[in-house]
Amino acid sequence: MRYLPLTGADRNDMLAQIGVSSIEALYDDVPKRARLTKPLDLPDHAGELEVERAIAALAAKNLNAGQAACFLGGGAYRHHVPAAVDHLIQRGEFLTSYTPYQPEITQGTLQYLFEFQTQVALITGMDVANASMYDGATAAAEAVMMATRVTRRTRAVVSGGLHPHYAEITATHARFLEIVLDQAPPDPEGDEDLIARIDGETACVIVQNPSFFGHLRDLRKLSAACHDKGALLIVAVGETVSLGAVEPPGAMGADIVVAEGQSIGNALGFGGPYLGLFAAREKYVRQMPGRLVGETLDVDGRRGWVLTLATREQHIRREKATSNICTNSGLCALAFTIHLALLGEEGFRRLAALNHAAAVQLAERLGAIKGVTVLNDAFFNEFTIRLPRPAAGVVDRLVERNILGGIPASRFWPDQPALANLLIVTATETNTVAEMDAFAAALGEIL
Amino acid sequence: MRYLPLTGADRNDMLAQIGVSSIEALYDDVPKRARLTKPLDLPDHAGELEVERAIAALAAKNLNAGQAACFLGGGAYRHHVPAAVDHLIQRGEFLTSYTPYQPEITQGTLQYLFEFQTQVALITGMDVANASMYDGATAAAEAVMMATRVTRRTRAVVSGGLHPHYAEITATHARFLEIVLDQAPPDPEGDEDLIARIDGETACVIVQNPSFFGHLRDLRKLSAACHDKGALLIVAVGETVSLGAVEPPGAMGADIVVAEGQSIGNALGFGGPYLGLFAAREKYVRQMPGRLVGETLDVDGRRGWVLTLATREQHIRREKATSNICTNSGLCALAFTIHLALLGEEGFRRLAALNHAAAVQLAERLGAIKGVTVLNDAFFNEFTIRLPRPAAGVVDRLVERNILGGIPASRFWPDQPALANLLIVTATETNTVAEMDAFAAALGEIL
Amino acid sequence: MKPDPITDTFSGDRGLRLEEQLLFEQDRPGRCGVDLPAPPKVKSRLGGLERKGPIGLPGLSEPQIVRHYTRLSQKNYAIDMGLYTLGSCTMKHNPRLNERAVRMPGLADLHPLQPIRTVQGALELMEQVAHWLKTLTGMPAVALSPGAGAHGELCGMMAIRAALDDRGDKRRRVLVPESAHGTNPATAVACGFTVDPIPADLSGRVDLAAFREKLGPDVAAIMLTNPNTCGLFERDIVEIAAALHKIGAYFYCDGANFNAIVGRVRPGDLGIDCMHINLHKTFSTPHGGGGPGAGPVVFSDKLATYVPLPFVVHDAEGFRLVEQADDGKSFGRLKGFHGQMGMFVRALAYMMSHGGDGLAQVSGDAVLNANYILAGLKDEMTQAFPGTCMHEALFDDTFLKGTGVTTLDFAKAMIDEGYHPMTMYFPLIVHGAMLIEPTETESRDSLDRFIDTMRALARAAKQGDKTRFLEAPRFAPRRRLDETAAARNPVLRWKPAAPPNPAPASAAAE
Amino acid sequence: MKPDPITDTFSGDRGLRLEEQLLFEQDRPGRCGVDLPAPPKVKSRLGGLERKGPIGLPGLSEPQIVRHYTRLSQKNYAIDMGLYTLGSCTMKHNPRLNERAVRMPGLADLHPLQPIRTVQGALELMEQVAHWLKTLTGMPAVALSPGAGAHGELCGMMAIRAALDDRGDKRRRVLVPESAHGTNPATAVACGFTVDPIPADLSGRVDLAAFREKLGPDVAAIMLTNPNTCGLFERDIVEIAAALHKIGAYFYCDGANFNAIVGRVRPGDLGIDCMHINLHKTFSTPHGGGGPGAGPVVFSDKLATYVPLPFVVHDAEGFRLVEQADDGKSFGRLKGFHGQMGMFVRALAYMMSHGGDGLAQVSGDAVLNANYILAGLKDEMTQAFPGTCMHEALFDDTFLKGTGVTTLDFAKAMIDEGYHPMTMYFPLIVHGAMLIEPTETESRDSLDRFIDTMRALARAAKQGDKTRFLEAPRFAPRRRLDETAAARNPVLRWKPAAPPNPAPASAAAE
Ligand SMILES: Cc1ncc(COP(=O)(O)O)c(C=O)c1O
Ligand SMILES: Cc1ncc(COP(=O)(O)O)c(C=O)c1O
Repeated sequence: MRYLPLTGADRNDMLAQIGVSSIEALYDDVPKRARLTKPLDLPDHAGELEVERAIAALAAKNLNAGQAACFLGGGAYRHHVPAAVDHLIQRGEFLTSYTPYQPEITQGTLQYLFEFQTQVALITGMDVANASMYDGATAAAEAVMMATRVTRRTRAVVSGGLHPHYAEITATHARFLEIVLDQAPPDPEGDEDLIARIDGETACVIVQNPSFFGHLRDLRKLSAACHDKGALLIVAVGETVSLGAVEPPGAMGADIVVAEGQSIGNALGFGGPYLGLFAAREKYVRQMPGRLVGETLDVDGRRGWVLTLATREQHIRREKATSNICTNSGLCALAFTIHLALLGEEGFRRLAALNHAAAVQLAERLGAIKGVTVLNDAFFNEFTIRLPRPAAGVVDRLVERNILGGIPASRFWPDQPALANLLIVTATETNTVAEMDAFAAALGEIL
Repeated sequence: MRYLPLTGADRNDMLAQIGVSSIEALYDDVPKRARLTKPLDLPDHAGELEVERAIAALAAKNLNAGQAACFLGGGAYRHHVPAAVDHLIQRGEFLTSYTPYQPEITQGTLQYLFEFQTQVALITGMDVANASMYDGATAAAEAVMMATRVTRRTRAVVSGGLHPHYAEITATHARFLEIVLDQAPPDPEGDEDLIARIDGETACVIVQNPSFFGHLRDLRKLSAACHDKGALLIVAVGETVSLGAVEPPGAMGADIVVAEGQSIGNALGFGGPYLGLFAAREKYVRQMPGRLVGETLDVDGRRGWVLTLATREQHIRREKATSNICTNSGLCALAFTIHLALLGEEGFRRLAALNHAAAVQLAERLGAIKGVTVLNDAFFNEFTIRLPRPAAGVVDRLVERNILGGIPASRFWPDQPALANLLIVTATETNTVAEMDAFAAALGEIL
Repeated sequence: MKPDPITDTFSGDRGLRLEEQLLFEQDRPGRCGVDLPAPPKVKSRLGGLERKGPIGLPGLSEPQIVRHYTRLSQKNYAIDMGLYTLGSCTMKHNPRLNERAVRMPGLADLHPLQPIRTVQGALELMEQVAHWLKTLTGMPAVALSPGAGAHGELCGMMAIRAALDDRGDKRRRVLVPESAHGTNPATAVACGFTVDPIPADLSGRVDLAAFREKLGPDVAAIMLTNPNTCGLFERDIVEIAAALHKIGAYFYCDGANFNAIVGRVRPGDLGIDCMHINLHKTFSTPHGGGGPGAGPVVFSDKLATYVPLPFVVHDAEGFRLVEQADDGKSFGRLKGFHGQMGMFVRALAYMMSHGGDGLAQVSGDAVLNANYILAGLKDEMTQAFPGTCMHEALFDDTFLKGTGVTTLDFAKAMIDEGYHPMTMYFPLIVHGAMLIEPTETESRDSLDRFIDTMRALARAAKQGDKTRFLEAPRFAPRRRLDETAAARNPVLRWKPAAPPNPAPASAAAE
Repeated sequence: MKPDPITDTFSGDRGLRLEEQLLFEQDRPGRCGVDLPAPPKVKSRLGGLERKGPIGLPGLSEPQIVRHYTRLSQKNYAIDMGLYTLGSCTMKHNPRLNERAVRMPGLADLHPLQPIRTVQGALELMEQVAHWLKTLTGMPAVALSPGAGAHGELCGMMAIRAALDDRGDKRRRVLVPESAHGTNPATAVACGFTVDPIPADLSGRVDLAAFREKLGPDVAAIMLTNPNTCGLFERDIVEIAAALHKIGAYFYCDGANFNAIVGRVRPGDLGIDCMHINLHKTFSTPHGGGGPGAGPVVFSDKLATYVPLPFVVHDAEGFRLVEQADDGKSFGRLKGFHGQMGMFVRALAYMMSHGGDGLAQVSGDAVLNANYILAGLKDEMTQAFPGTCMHEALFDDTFLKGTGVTTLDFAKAMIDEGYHPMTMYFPLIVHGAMLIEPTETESRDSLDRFIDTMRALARAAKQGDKTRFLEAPRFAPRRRLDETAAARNPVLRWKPAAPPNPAPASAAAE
């Protein structure tokens, strides 16, 4: 029992000092028949070597992205994360501390969260940002709920370009809160008209940029239309690296921006843990969910940071809280902020430029294949192609050639034949030209 | 240039403050014709991703021990190292500090070295130990040199069971210091008689236990014979884990013990960096090479640690130093001491027992193969077998079956036909019974 | 002011205690902590949406970044440093094996949308985690995807709503003890319920009579923490469950404190309908300065059909992810992709390490340690409720009465003594509450030192040594911070200072 | 004594500054930080040599171990924390990429005695490192195996001995500047040479006239550090080499300071015969609290035939390790296996990262930073030698004359200010020497803060603020330690205290 410091002798001594005869006696309040009398049918304890082997055996049953040429996106992106990031987040002082309730001995966490908030505000072009949500998807749902609180309206327009997970989670929450969603159909061509759906009852419009299908759009008209009708514009960003190249939502009139922060600093990790970015206009700060760190002074007049505006939160406001969130994505936010600090202005822009260039190179190659159409005019590092046959089967064939060749739209809309031939592909700075050539060649052969 | 914090603007400002026109001007003392005027023919700088890929490509050209069944020893052993070890040694406060010259701000290093010294003394059964040498092999040479200083004699008897690298390095030093070595021939049967070689001129006898061929021997008679003639007994230990099961050299009369510490806490790493353990009787402490940490008090009366007895060392004594060693194996010693701290009395003994049991199981299997003879009566986790044909070819055939099947003696003695059929094999706690069965089966088929 | 040679330094740093500016204050344009190749020249396809103007991110090199975060880390307290008594949060040791496991490329470098047959090992791992959790709780179903405890609460309460909706039942009242964690009422409301508080009895548990009085046809559920937030086992839990079920209501159990009973009691045997499990508490995944966590929820048969998407199933062809429900009963999706995979890996490594045979020792030692603290302190401090406790010891501030020292002051003095304070002023039903949870990974020596220190502090407070408390913390990287000012005039991000008026050239030359 | 509420705590800890006992003082028999399976029952083959009696290793659990070393680490200063001015040691940033690279299983989990065809990548990597080092130094041969700088010195001087022996030359006198590092004379003697010191001239370099006077037929070699330990380039190095070669002697160059010139000057163009390179200085491999390092040695053609075993060769069949020399010219083996592979990997990652184009910037910035410090301090402190410097700035203690403050006191005051002091009292030829090496990985802001602090300290010393120095360090984990007592009565290991006389039962009951 390598994690247990008490020995048998310790236990006996301690029981004697407590004045009970056994550990079992401390469970006297548990109804007798609910106490387990024999061990559960589970494996016995195991040493590190054995556990490591068992988990490595599971890992070996997967094809990891590094062993293949990976062109997957769809809300999770494979970027190179500098070694310093993982090194630093593993420092015990970060890894094994918790929410900075005692600011005097958690200035480290508080300062990086303050820096994180600033970075998120800067890249999204917004006034303020919180200290993270679970992921981009849950942040989207929280944003819609926040918009209903701000506007005191209950209808929300949901773009057909919003990541289906984001839309589904929003729908889950909406159902129980009696928020009515006007969900636009999937928008593979990137030409949906959301303005027509806005009316005086609309609390908000939520739209993704680049969209789930990779389309980049100028949102200025949409935001004007929203504001015209007293609605908020929520912009979701699935690929945060895009903000190094693309006009930020804040500059196009967004009122709330949510984003998936995974693609900066965090591994793919089969989908989690990730981190939700959440930014808004200053005037809405008291309706924001999640933690906020603010600057202040200590009694000696030295600058420091504290958790602030806690009256929005569940531990103070309970049933009147802006959200029930408590534990968030602190460590993922740390990875994010370190990676972005390493990148800085220049690196972030260059990283984005590399991604865009890779995607353009890939689009050229794939678009040149007979029978393949690229649906996007404007895109960042992800775009949608139409194949002459169902994409799912094509993807399976590509796996045989060690290519993870994109996401079939049918994975999300299995019942929509119109989308069956669509494949969503991504290229990042981690994809070499050789990989792109191999992908194009393989796709050409398979089709 | 991610590691360089100066910008062009910084450089210009700084040059102005220094009062020189360019960085080149600071190199005025360099003879003109020795200044490089064009870049060297080397690759340009590269980002992390590119460097990582290049090194990963090299790594991929190797068969690593974890991808095969590994039965190699010969002075480097594959053990499971708990994850906490590597986590802790990577803490920047350990990794990026240096020799604790300023004790007030290096108490961390000093305390773990003091604990390390104590652990080494305990497991070897000796009075005192130093804070590490480069490796077991160089420690062996230092021990022989120390014995000549202690005894003021210049002859040393070298066992044929001593690791050939240890013996060769000793010979290298001996040559230049006019130490005469009486090198016994290789001792695969473990029955050499060293006592006959000792006389009144003998400074020391150096012997390894278990020997390079795996033989365990009771050294008590040998030590008595040494002491009788005023010589020192130096015992080298190639596999430190053996000390958890085997009577320590200190209990058998050793005067100096050197050991390779790699097998506790440190990776195989293709041979380095490793760490030499060096322990001796208290009375010889002032002739010991290497750093020593001692206990003391600070001006407030609080316990602390400092480097001590530095008058033995090159930075104080210069040409009269006991050794020229400066940088040692601090971080490897940290890995060692953490692993041994995790093991503790119980774990260290059990680890040794597991190793011995594995080797016994393997010896049974291999010894049962027709034409194979196990040469050892007593061994720890390594033993020598005689094959009916040259071992080198057999080992090559085993590689094809993904088995790293031992070390042919011919690797060390290519010119000695008598040793050509000998194979030295090791089993540790990392070898499964399935691996051993596969090894035995493959060997049976190949022979 | 001239620096005092005894207390001050010129640099403002003090030995190993180093100050650190904000990243933004260390900016140098053009400096960069990465080297990226120049992008190949391509025709932009950004559709004219190129980002204009500077973003404002600071430029630093890698050495500065490593130093920045190293220094920041040194301003934190952590489990790795010492006893972190924060009750209800289960600050137990986080094994490093877990961190190694989660970083295996076969798990870390896996895209969530890879073809299913390329991720069979990942799905099998999720299935194994599910199996452990179901077996340990004695519940037939589990939803792995919730992102933390509060998210698990949503998951459970939504399943209850879905079940009610499914039977056309409009009841909405949820009973929540006053001692509950804030997430409980917040969750209930977020699921469209209303909250009806129930008081505690003198023993710190649900007041059974008051509870019974609250029962009625409009009661949808109870949200009850067990062991509860006072660190006590709800003795009447079986009766409570039965009474609820009798009226067609559900029992949501907040399982944040499952660590006190794991391996010894299966919540399923107590009559609950669903319960979240904080993998970052009971199963040792790191708290990471506030997260991430994971909050899987186990369900009874009654609720199992409503579990959220996705879930893993296993058939002849291998493992599969169900991402769309056929029967339409699932209440839908709650989290992107498939949940906190990284936490599943860590929790599995932990569960396998302790094994079915060892987890009872884990909970037993946690309870033993808490009772040892209780026994060691109860005569100097004031125990909130009589008797032994489960995994945490709860005190009120009666012992500080008249001393001029508050629970807050006491906590800050603990900081000076090298401890992370306990949870303060929670649960709300206890005056000046101090909730101390040592966990099972604390040694007896550590507990003894803690008890001695706490007793000394308590005595000092009673003896009028107020300075020690009111001035505390004196030795932390910062002394008490002005939270009121922070909230009154929120500064939530760094902003560049207005550029100072450049001094006229002539003045500068003087 | 009653603890003072302002300066003391009950626990002895102070906020985040935590005391930590020895491992041995935390022992509990039977406790263990690993779980190992029970060994299978086999018949012992230990030949009756089973270890008897307890070893005496303490039993701790993993949580305690993690906490122990975390706390210990927090008592250290490190590059990751701040400016580490230790001259001659080149405390530059250690990139984390290097640490990642060296841990790749294809490199870390490789046994040194695997069949050669299973380690082709490892040998190729060694070959690449050799290529970089030869190209950067302009030398035709390299021995990779030495374990550190001093070991490299042995390697070089042994090659010189071997060359002399080969030609039957019995000359043994080695010229070593008085400013040399202690390893130089120690090495010479360890190779059977005698040491003849040569003085420095007023500029801090080899006194050329004195040098010429020392020349003679018995001179075997010079051991000269360049740039030298005063941080200066030996202007006359080409003449010195020529003079040596003329009399048949060799030029050993101590390359510890190669970081000042890498990418700008090739030592091979200066006429040297061999030189060691500290990979842990110039090429950023971590210093690890004292090691490990690596000290490859480059050789001129004259010495190339004598290089130690083993070395890598490349032919049609791939890479090979030569472990036995055919011609018998090699002076033999110096290190177990094939050298410090882990350092080769790190150094290669570093060299590739900077590239042939970037290393000149590395050395240039190192020299620039040192000169910036020199320029910033030379009016408040006293520069040891006139002119600009290379990678380190050297001061003597003239500026402290009459202040009652010594170099040691000054260094200890720097600790309080948050800095790791410079190298003190070395080189020996400078009174109260202070050798400051900032390295190129220090930012200008950091240098500015350092300069300000040093100036303030120097002024304080001159103004008679002695307390600040004599009492220093005041804020470190320990104040000044009694080194004399430590050496007089060495306690080099922990020993169990004699068991205290158990109090009679009756007394205990009182
Ligand atoms: C009793 C209780 N319930 C619920 C929660 C919420 O869990 P989480 O923070 O994981 O969302 C907590 C967390 O502290 C808790 O203590
Ligand atoms: C000038 C000089 N030479 C030689 C050495 C010895 O190098 P190492 O410590 O790597 O053995 C040093 C180390 O500090 C040095 O500064």
